[in-house]
Amino acid sequence: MSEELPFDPPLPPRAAPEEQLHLDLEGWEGPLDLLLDLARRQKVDLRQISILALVDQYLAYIGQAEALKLELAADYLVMAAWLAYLKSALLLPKAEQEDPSPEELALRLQLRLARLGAMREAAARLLARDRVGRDVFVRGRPEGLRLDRRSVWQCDWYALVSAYGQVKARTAPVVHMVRTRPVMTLDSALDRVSAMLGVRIDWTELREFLPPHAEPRLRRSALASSFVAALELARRGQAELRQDAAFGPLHLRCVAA
Amino acid sequence: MTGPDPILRSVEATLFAAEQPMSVEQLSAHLGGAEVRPALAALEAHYRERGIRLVERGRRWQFQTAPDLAHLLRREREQLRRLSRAATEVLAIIAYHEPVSRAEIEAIRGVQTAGGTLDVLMEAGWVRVAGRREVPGRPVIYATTPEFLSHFGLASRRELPGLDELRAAGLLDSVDEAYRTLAEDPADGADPVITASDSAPLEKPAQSA
Amino acid sequence: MTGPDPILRSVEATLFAAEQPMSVEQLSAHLGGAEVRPALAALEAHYRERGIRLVERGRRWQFQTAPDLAHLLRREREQLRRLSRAATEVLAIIAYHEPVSRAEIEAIRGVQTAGGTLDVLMEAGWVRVAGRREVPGRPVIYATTPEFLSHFGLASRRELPGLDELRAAGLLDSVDEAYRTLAEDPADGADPVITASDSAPLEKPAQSA
Repeated sequence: MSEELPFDPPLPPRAAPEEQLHLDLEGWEGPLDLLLDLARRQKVDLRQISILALVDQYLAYIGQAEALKLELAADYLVMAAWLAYLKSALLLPKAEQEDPSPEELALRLQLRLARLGAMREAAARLLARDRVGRDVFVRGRPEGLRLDRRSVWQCDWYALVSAYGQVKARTAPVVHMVRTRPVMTLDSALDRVSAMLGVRIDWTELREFLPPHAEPRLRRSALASSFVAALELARRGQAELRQDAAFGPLHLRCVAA
Repeated sequence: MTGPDPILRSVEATLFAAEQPMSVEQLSAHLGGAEVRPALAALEAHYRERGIRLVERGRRWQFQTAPDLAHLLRREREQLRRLSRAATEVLAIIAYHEPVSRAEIEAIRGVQTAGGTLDVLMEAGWVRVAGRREVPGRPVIYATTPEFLSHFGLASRRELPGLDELRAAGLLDSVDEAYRTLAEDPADGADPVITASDSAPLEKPAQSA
Repeated sequence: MTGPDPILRSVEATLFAAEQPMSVEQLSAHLGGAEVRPALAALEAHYRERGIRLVERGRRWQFQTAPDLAHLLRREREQLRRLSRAATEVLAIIAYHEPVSRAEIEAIRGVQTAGGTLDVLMEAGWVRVAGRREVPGRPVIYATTPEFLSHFGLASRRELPGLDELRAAGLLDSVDEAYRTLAEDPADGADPVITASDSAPLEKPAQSA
């Protein structure tokens, strides 16, 4: 290999001279890109390109850039090692080949290069099209189309009036109405118990004073008011109360005058 | 057809892409000193009947939409939207109590009223500011508009049903009451337990015997 | 001359004033449901030779200046921000392979793609996230936008330069697919035997003439 590179540096170095060697690789988007560039430089139909020649070129190029920045060059060095392996495998007798075969590896590499090359061409052709803002121009000062959304509010009479009803109902002072229900008032219980007690001098259970055929709700009310009536009569000294056991039946009798 | 004259095409494209109207001199300079007046005249005539026009304004030329199509540039799309529950309540309160301040509306509703609610009602054209109340703070007061009456098919506010009518229509039934009706009726057999809250004013008692 | 058809004038004025390209549906909706296709066809023909053109890009229509007049208009205009080579390549890969995941882009390019590259393309409005691929890891997949077609003067993706040839040559298939094809059907390959001295046959290279 001559001391000259067999090709021009693909891109002029963009960095300061002292970094020139380091930054040579920055012209490429990775080792595959560099390989593709080298392949193109063989200036033959890519179909006839020699992978071995390509490997040599790549290794020579990497060898030139001795003072590679490692963090930048790692990918390139990995590729170099792999290519060196590929080259030796390709040169070995077939019998000693491993799986996958070096031929398969080489073919896959070429397929990858072809795909990257295709996209590179496509990108170039895409960028060469008539682009808006470069080759063709849209209107400089369009008036613009304005679409004003106007809300048309909907509400009907019923919704309005019932909303008012709801407000009034919601905020009216809370008045609890007890619906008509069968009750015996204290006054009537007092009259009733006092009248029934008038003649009894034996102890009589409170239950005896309740209306005999009252429906349950009235009966309960009568029990409560009759109990209070009994207490009232006892307070007035007109009756005596007796209960033999806690929660036992309550008895009363009249106090002899 | 042979394409239009190159200068005409250039003038057309330049004015189309220009961000400002251009004078004859500017155009000519832009096109390397070409004589642009004939092209302008031809373009002006060409576009006279079309959707766009080439017009001269203050000695500067520009394309613009044909005046009779100006309405296309600004379209209104009507969007039907139902008034929210809160807005309906506020509207009803204003209708029944007008003129009424925001604080009064809130006192009646029992909840704060978002500012946006009144804005919506004014945007709908149903409520207007009717002045200020001459009390400390001079609060703005609101009233309904003639559009309100016509939208709701009312000859006047007096046609709004009164409280008695609302009650008769069941519209004043509170939620509590409706609930009690539900809760009590099926409990026919259960003995009513008299509690402090329940017992207050007794109605005429049903007496036995 | 009698003036052009009213719908034609309306379409002309609307597209002239629009800030964005408009689809047939948008135009029709803007013009109250009118059938706009005949007008678009007539306008497209009318403007074909003029300084401005009516073009369809990604199913949307817009007026723009004639490409041959670019030299007149380019001056005094700021240059388009230059895309980096990486961004250009990524854009091409997305356009020709869409929808495509980042890993697939990287497989083609042989290098990692900086996150900023995709950001730049998305910020330009040319690339969008098109969902996720239903494979393990559910990678995000990318596709181009109507703005991409519009910017690059493409009526549809089918107009991507060289798309048919690339597809016919298998260059849009993955390396695995391509290798499998070659391995299974060696008779098809032009030069399937790989020798040490001269390596594998490259597929038809994707060279522009």
